[in-house]
Amino acid sequence: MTAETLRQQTVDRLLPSLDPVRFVAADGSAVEAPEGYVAPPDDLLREAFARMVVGRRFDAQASALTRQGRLAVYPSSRGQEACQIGAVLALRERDWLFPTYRDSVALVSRGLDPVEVLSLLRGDWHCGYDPAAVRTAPQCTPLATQTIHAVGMADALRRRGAGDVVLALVGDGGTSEGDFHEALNYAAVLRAPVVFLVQNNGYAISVPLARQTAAPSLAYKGVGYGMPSEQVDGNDLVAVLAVLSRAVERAREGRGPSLVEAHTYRLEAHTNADDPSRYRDEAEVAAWSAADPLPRLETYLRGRGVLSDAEVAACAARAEEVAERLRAELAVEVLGDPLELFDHVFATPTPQLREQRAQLAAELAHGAEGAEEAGGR
Amino acid sequence: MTAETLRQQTVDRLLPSLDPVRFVAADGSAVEAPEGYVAPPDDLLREAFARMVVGRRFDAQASALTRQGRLAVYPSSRGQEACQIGAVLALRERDWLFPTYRDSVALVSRGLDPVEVLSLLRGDWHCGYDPAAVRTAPQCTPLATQTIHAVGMADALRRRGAGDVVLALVGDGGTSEGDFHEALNYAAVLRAPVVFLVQNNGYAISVPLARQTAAPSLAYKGVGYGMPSEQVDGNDLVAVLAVLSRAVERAREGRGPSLVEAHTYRLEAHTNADDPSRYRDEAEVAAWSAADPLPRLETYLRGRGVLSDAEVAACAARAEEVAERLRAELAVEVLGDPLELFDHVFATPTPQLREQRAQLAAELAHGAEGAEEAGGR
Amino acid sequence: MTTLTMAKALNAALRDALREDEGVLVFGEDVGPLGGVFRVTDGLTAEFGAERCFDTPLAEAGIVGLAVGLAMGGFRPVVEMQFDAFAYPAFEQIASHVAKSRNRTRGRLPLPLVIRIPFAGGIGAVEHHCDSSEAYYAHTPGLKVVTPASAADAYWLLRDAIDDPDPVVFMEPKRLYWSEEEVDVGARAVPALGRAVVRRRGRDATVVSYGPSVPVALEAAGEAAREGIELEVIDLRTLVPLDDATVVESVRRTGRCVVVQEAQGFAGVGAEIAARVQERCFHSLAAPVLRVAGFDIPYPPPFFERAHLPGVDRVLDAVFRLQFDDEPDLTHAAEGAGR
Amino acid sequence: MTTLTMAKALNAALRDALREDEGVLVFGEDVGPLGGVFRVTDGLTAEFGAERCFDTPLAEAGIVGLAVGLAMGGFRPVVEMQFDAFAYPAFEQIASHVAKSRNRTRGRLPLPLVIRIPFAGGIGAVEHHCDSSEAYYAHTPGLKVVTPASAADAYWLLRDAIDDPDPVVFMEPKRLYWSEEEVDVGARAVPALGRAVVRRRGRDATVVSYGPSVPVALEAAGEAAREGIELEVIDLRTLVPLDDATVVESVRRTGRCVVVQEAQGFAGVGAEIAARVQERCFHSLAAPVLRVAGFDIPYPPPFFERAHLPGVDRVLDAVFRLQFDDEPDLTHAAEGAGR
Ligand SMILES: Cc1ncc(C[n+]2csc(CCOP(=O)(O)OP(=O)(O)O)c2C)c(N)n1
Ligand SMILES: Cc1ncc(C[n+]2csc(CCOP(=O)(O)OP(=O)(O)O)c2C)c(N)n1
Ligand SMILES: [Mg+2]
Ligand SMILES: [Mg+2]
Repeated sequence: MTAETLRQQTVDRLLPSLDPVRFVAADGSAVEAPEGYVAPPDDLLREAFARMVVGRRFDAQASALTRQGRLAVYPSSRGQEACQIGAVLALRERDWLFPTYRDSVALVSRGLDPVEVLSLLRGDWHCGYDPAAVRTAPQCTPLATQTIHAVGMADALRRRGAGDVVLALVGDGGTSEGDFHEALNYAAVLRAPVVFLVQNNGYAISVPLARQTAAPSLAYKGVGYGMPSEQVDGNDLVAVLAVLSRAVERAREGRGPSLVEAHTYRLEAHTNADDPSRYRDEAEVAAWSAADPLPRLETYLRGRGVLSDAEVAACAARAEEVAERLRAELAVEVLGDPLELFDHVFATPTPQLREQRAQLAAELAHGAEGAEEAGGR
Repeated sequence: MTAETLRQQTVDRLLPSLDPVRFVAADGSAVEAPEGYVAPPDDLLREAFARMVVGRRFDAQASALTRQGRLAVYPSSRGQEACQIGAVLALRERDWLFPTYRDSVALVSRGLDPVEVLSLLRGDWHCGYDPAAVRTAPQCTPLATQTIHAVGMADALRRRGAGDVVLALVGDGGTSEGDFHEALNYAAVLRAPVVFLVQNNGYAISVPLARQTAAPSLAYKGVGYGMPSEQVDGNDLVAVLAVLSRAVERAREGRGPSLVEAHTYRLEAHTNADDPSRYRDEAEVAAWSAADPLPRLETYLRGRGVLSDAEVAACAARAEEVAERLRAELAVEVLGDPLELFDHVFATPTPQLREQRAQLAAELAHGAEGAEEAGGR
Repeated sequence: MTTLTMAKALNAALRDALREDEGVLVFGEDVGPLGGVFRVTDGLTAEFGAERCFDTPLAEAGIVGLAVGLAMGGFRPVVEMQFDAFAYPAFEQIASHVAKSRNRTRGRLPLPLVIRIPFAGGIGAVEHHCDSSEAYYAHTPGLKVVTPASAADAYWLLRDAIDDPDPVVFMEPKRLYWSEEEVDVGARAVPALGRAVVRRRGRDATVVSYGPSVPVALEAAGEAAREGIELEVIDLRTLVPLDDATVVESVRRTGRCVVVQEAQGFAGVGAEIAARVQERCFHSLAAPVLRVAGFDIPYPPPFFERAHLPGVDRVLDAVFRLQFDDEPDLTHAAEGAGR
Repeated sequence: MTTLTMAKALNAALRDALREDEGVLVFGEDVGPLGGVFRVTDGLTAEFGAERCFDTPLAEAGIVGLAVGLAMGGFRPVVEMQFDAFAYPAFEQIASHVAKSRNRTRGRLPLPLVIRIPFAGGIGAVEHHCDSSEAYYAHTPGLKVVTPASAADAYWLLRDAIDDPDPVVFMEPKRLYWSEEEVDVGARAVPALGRAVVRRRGRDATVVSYGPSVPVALEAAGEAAREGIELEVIDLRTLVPLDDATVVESVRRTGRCVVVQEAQGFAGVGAEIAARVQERCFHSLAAPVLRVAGFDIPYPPPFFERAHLPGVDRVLDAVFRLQFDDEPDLTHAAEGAGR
């Protein structure tokens, strides 16, 4: 083999396929997937379906709770469940997930307590869960910053040698940030066991992908880091799971990081505060609704005869339970103690913080006396 | 043509050739260049040779001046003259150049006053020339930050519609910075008339390219932005000029930005303060010395019979003149006025700066009285 | 005269600047068809086209760096950072280039550009959306730093900032976006940039405030008046260049001073004011200059905003500690004794 | 006891920390085989291997972000930013993540890591290599900020910083790298982090300084003594948490105070000290707290460093303005009068 062919092969290995990997068409029928990908077992797909049903119900409930003022804000991921649940199912319990603000459904699907997941958006604390306990980083708001943390964690896991991996989630908009670039480069140079999943949902708030990149697709960014890349139909759970599982296993075996772009769509507004009519039309939403990942997987599984009416009904019932518990739990007022604000700035409060704490304590005491509201107006 | 082939062609167009473009071998013999590149005319090549001779002499003189304490620091570009002079010759006078600290030879070759070029490194001011007058941005120290400025300037030039373009220089290390990523992306999305030239000299201070990237070559980064990329033998002036001229014309015609990676080597230390024996061995330097761009171009031009002994001697004489004038001019003490420090912070000094200026004036007056040195120790 | 919210006044300022000067360009994240997340750029793309008001890729160093290049090329960029903490990715561009270009080129390459930053809290937003980041910029030589506290000032300060020959970091107090006021956009008065304004006259003590803290200071002055203490309230409007003279004149007259800022106090702008006032008015002072500020903690989650934000009560507490009774304040008396 | 330069003392601290704790990792630009541009990491890769001390790709947000991830994963990263201004690309990572992680997770995800930053000027370097950036960090809640002024302190403060459960920004005054001192690396005394130290006792006035300004303050004290004025010189060593008690005790005793910093003065750490001192020692003060600082200008080119840097004369000027004669200082008397 000449040096020329060897290099060409390297490049070919790094480039994504021209078309996104797909196992299931929009109508739920099976299509022939490209070579080299293994369809996940039916049991796992049924489990995925169950979590998608719950995830969607959770998402709808959370959106509803914003209207009742129970959540400060909620970024819906309706339409992106195949990505989020595919990501979670590709991981083992000991693996780490680095999510964004839009990935609450992934977290709930990972088994995190829904109320703890919603702390950030409810406003009682910035992160409601214990990241180390659930191997899930805090949901990240500053875009793409978490992708580098994911590399650092992956390097930490590599050093410990237990074969654990990291999966980092990021949006299409987030890929434009310098941190995304630095993360991919660090991952490749360090051969860190990390998989980057870009949920390309077509928009960064109002900005469409065409203003975000001129690349043939975001997956083409991988080659610039010497990182294998793939694109996948992000509304096809089967494909997402197949592609991510392969990438995760590659990382686990010490064969390095990879980049996966999932083509998907958020069916709702950016958050409840957003007005999407200003930047996209209903026809586009309708077209993507027809590619909804949830009925697609249902049709596919029913078509294969591995999902029954009863199972579907059970999923729906389970989802209702989750929603109901969420409603009930978020109806309870949180009685936080403002003095806790001083407890976690440092391991031990500084003399300055102790003074300020005393000042607030006095203000609160005074406010309580006067039955007034303490602090700012 | 199917959608598939169309997309494949797009990708093919964006990817660099597997091997760097080369017109002249290391021994000065002509090699067959890939299709689509036009060899520059002999006159231009003779001019390039002349500037390379002067550039190298300037560089040696500047290095010598650091040893005499006349320059605070000097980052040599010996060995990179083909890149720097190729870049300059690919531009018209009205085009803009965005250089780094290492590109003094490019600036001198562009016709900037050598003493003004050296202000930064001499220490009398941060930038000694008038950027707008010479269409050359200040030499940039914070790595890769200038690449975005270059895009902004390119967009400004596009808006004015006079067909002017921008060329931005950056090092291999600089490509790892987030700003480089953001610059390339902005350029591609805005279709800005800008060419990025990476002078890959193998090291970022002590850090070799292998710690900087795992990509097949830095040129492969272009495809991730939808930007055509090329690699070129950076020690072959003919090739550098051919490749850059094509890229510059593409930009000038409104066909968008491109990325060029030039493979080269700095034969000297990072700066006079650096100790390269800590990170590279003499054999490597010797190997690259054999690929020196200057004798290579000389042999090539002589071989083609377009460069005579007399011309070579004339170049050398001209170079000596330049060196001598530089020595003489830098031997003159600069009598800067410290009070100027307050003049350019804002268009009009603030009340606070006026007070501080008065304070310093008093200190200086007092110091002059006491015949002491004013200010800090 | 029209009644406008601060957001609409800013919108009008951008619109008028775009109309009057072909060189003005507005860009950032979501400033185009969406009109910005606070609608400050509403309708600008429709009126002026996507060449004059446009969405960029999502990268703040890129936005500011692009502005630097465009300003070098003769344009007047006015860029939006979507929220305070999301300007941090651009910090190197701001500190190392925007602030320094005029100076490093001996005045030859000035960068007249405006960086608009919605800042501070009080709107129930989550972390990273509520930082008071003004001190980072005010501490950086070469940047002007402006922050309006009213709709009329918002209009005129932004016009001044766009016309200014120097780069201006224009900090917009988010929670005042919806506060309304009569705005006269017709005739330009004396430039507002660089001049503090006395919002309320009083003889007993001076309250120095800016941006989101001005309404708090005014409300506190109202309450204090009911207790017989007449506070003079200064709205700085511009942090750099600071209008020392107005502050000094007032404190020399009142002999007492409280500085109010929403930002965490440590090494903030309020520290600068306090340090300057005691340097320049020492012999007029009957009591130490006191500071009222946010606590030195990361901005709290929405549930606890009220506890963190310096409110009327905290301002009044400080005012009442200004030793009107001529008794020394013993708050810190115990300190340092035992060492 | 060995005589070490500050650079070598820092090197020894890193070496000893790497030896004692397997979790300590050192990384950054050129810290590997080269040993760092100031040779602070000299020999570490050779002794501990490239897994423990390694070069990263050239990207500062990446360096700090990697440290965040590694700290989350249980390691203790000690990273180097090559120069002050080259830490700015990492500003978002530092302000939005390093500073906030413990707090946002209610103490569950602390980030014990150290960011070493060679800072300030005085070594004839070109622009962007001489910034005094400590105030940016000190103003950011959640960061500890430390700066040694002697080789012995450099050793022990760095050991303390690495052992600290919180993130520490460790600012190394470049121009003291080559200053030598006897260092006892044997026995750990009381922790140095968080404690100021009185470098010279005096009864007439207190000079508060830190980092590169400490030797200047000490020299000024020597000169003042010749004129019969006994200055007490405090080296803060730690800017956050600040050792208020030591400063307050001293100023209450001396009744006069000058704060010296190399950084541009506006809204810097010196402003904080001055504001605090007058808040807490008002009734002990015979004169205003004066500040001696760099000017509010971008760091000048090497030719003009001396004019910018606060030197002994500027400190003495301030000291002599402390109204020992009991006459008010009229420097600012004219101001504010004419408005
Ligand atoms: C550094 C930074 N800049 C700006 C923002 C404000 N912002 C929040 S979400 C968003 C769009 C993100 O788009 P994308 O990455 O595609 O993710 P999506 O919301 O579509 O899931 C923006 C601009 C931010 N959170 N962080
Ligand atoms: C943002 C930033 N980080 C670090 C540095 C310090 N530094 C100066 S040159 C250099 C290496 C640059 O390597 P490269 O980009 O390959 O350019 P070369 O010096 O080889 O021309 C480094 C790390 C800097 N100038 N700017
Ligand atoms: Mg998106
Ligand atoms: Mg290099």
